[in-house]
Amino acid sequence: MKQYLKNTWYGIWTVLIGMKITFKHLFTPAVTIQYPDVKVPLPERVRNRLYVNIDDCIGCDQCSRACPVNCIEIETVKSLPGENLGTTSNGKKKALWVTKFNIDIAKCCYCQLCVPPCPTECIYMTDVYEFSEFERDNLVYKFANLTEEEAVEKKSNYEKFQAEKEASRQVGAAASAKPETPVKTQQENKNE
Amino acid sequence: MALKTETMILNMGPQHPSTHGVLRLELELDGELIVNVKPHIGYLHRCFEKHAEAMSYPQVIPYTDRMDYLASMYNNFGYVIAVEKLLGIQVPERVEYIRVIMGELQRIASHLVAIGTNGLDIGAFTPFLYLFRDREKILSLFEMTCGARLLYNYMWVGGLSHDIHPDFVRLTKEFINYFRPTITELNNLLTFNKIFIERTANIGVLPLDTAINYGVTGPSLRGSGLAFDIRKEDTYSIYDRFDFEIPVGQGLVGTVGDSWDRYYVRILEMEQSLRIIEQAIDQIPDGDVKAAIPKRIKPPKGTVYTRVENPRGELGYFIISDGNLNPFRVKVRAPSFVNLEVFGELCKGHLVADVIAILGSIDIVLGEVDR
Amino acid sequence: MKNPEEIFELLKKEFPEAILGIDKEAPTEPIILIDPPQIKTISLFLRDNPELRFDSLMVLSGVDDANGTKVKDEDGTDVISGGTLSVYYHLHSVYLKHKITLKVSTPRGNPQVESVYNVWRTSDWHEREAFDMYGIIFLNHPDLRRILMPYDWNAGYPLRKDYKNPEFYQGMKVPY
Amino acid sequence: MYQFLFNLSGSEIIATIFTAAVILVFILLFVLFAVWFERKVSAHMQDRLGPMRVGWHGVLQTIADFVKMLQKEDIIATEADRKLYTIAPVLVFTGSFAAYAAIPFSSKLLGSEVEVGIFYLLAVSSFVVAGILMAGWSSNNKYSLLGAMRSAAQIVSYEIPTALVVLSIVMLTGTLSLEKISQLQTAYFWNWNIFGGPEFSLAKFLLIPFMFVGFLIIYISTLAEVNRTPFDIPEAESELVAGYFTEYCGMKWAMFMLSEYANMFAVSAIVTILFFGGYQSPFGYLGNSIGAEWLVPFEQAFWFIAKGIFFVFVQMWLRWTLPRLRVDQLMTVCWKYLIPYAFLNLIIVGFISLL
Repeated sequence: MKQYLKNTWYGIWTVLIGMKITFKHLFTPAVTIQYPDVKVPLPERVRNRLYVNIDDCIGCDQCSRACPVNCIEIETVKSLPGENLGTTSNGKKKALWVTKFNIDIAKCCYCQLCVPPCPTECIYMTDVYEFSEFERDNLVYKFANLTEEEAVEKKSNYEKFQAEKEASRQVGAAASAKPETPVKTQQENKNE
Repeated sequence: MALKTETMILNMGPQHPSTHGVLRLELELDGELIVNVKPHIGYLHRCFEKHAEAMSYPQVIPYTDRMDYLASMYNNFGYVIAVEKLLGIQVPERVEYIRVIMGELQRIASHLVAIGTNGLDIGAFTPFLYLFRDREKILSLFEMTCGARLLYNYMWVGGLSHDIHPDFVRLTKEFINYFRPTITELNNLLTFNKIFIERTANIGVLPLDTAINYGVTGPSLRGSGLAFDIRKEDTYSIYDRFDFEIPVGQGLVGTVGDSWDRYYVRILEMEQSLRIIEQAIDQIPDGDVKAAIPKRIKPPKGTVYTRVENPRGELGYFIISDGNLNPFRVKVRAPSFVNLEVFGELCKGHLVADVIAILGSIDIVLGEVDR
Repeated sequence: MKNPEEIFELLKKEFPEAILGIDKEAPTEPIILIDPPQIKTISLFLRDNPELRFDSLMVLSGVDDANGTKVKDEDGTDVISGGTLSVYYHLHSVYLKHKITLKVSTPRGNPQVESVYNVWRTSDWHEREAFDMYGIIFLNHPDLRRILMPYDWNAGYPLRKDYKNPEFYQGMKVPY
Repeated sequence: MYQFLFNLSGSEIIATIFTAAVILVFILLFVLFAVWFERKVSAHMQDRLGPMRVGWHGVLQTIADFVKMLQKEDIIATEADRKLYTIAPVLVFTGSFAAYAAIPFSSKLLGSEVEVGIFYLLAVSSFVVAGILMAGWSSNNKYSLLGAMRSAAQIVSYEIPTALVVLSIVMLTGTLSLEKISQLQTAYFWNWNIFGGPEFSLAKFLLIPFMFVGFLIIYISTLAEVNRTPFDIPEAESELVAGYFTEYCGMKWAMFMLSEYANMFAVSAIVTILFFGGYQSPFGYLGNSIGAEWLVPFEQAFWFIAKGIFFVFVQMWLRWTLPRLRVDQLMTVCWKYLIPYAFLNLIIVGFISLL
């Protein structure tokens, strides 16, 4: 009987305590933010969309190798001895034409493993987080600044150069020169 | 004359509001009484272990994030400790302190979700949102430190991805001061609410010997009354330097080892975590946050099994290295996976409504169960 | 509290045949090698001996040792034949606070290990997982089904080193 | 109002239809308001904002939702019992709608002056059970079935404490008519039944605590009758997905919601009438003091609706504070706690009113 009354009392009392708390919260300001109108300031280290400053990229493929989900796709073509590709902002000399630098941001897992290996600090994460698309293909970001024709040209230039070199090397040797296989980076093979 | 009756099979999940993900429970019901429970898992299976074999050691870390996505920091912690043990390297003091602070903050954040969803399953919506509000504050601390809110990839082999932010210490202290009173409020609102007690006390009682035999760890084991905490038992990192207690279930309102005890242990544990953070935050030494490790991590041949006290229990990494860049085998002892095994045992003889109360109290994360 | 060497000596004395040796080469912890059919007896001994009291199984992990010979299949993929699959048992005593690792190796062609289901119930799902991932048959396990993979997955055991993805699963293309 | 319309038009049919239409409009408006109100109350209790986009602080949100609901495809599961499935929501709504017929919104504004009003209300509100059972059964879904069974057990059980408390009021007032009960508690708030009724005597003071207990009991049990938290086990979201209306969508689902909110007001109205003076103003009427007699019924309607909405607010308040009970505990609360207390209360009130 005592337990019975105690249960009743306890039941009512704890409900009242709870009601007091929720009533108090009725008048505390809300923490919700009206999102598209109001935005939370992001901290400086925030990890969102990747960006590549292609002018600084030397095509070393380090970021691509660090990526755990293979979302970075890089193709490079060696430059000819005469060509000057300029230097990066921290003074490294470029030696490769970056014919393809694609980041499939849909695959990206925002782990930031690609950022530290970059020798020229040209790949980094920005604070842009609203980049949804209706087409999945639009999420493949192409950073290479060579046009397609240029890329093809560079490639054929290099192949020609290579063939010439090969030819000159084999001039005295066996007459049957092997047909030249197109140069492909390791990355390309992996992604096929 | 006895009536001929049949049991009814009720499929709970894989899409159900309170199976905490894609767990499918095949309930055999007699009216509303549970005759048998058969959990079916694997709906979220990504084969982390196969992935890990194809990745280099640092690349595995983002994948560990995605196992127990509510305690990513701790998953990183366990993994990096294992690899460091394999490599035989010592990380700087500063790193250890920051790791411990992050780990404990993560423990609080994870327990907040556990407690909140446990309440939510039982029907209390409001505490859940209060707790999520507080969790946001912790996530903001993490975001400030490493830039991500949920999947941090923060602890790296031999160090951390970033040093802490200059404001971190101040904001963490502010958080501690803010958070203490909210625990009291939570206790008043939910923990000692008569209805909540009725729903959880004496429900899903897990006796200690069963718990040990089933390998249950973490708050679920402590709820059964055994002060077993790997932070003290098999101490790792620098946990031996801090003064904290291991809360155990005492059967305050019911039997030792019931759902309420498991729930309450989490609340007490949050307070202990606050204590650890308070002790650690003032002692962070200066220094570098990266140990001198080779650029390409290539541990020697060998095996290692390390375990850490994840918010859900014993998180173990069993790594076999064959001396290559990629681990030969990574086996994860996922606490939720093991804790879920005992679930069928706990539910027998209870009602449908108790199933979710028990499930909430053992606190599983399906990302970890299925890996 | 005993260290692994002492436990090994104790076991060696008790089960001279079943204990195959101790691998102290492992950099972190020694591993005791055990004959697969005997694992249950030894487990029971380890659990019930008052000096050992290994009352909890921390983790049971299957491993593909990949120590067989690689042969080319007819369609040009590598298939491992021969060699062993192993199961590691990490034990722990809650009360006496010591740990030990056991290992059994079983031939890849016909991998069979005695189940420890009745010793530590933890092993229930772990054994199912090892079966699911490596195809190791645990004898006397009451409910040895696939656990993580679909029940009707018939393309092999995913964690074996020579596993390759099937083209189709129930009419769905597997590599997306 | 029926009388007024009857005199105006001279036709029973027109009077009935118009009365019904007015009440229906009231219900619809109330539901539009209540859904928004519930969302706002819950949001602010949880430190959120709730709907903010449609109109000022989202007042038009419910209308937007209603439009959305209208556009939804009406899906009937192939294995469902189509006839029952279609009838069930209508039946549920009919039950709660019919209850409004006897509720006196003011001395002039009431659907029908039923002499046994309170009896009618109790009877008709349990009509809902039939609809719920029908919905649960016809959906051919195990969750729905469980929900329906729970609901039936719950509503039937909680009729008893309600009836017992109603009895104590009937004993005190000596009438079953809701209109008369309201009239008796006239003038100032200390004449309300919760404060022991209009007669000024020793009995009045003795009655106050017991009336208060009676109020608590009837409030709790009506809460259970309308399936609100902590008694929302028939639709327990985290257990049974949505209980008996799991399979419903679109307008049929909206009908269930409509009847749920309509019921919330109906039971609040019962509590108001029985204990809080019905449509009576707590401080006298403005219309009387300025000599505008015609204003009085409107004031009364205002007070009635205000009181009703206050109790609806308390229902919401409870909902967003408490966890829910388990099905057996629900029965325990009813049979082991509420009924004995209600019974005891009835006896004591009976004795006191004899004094």
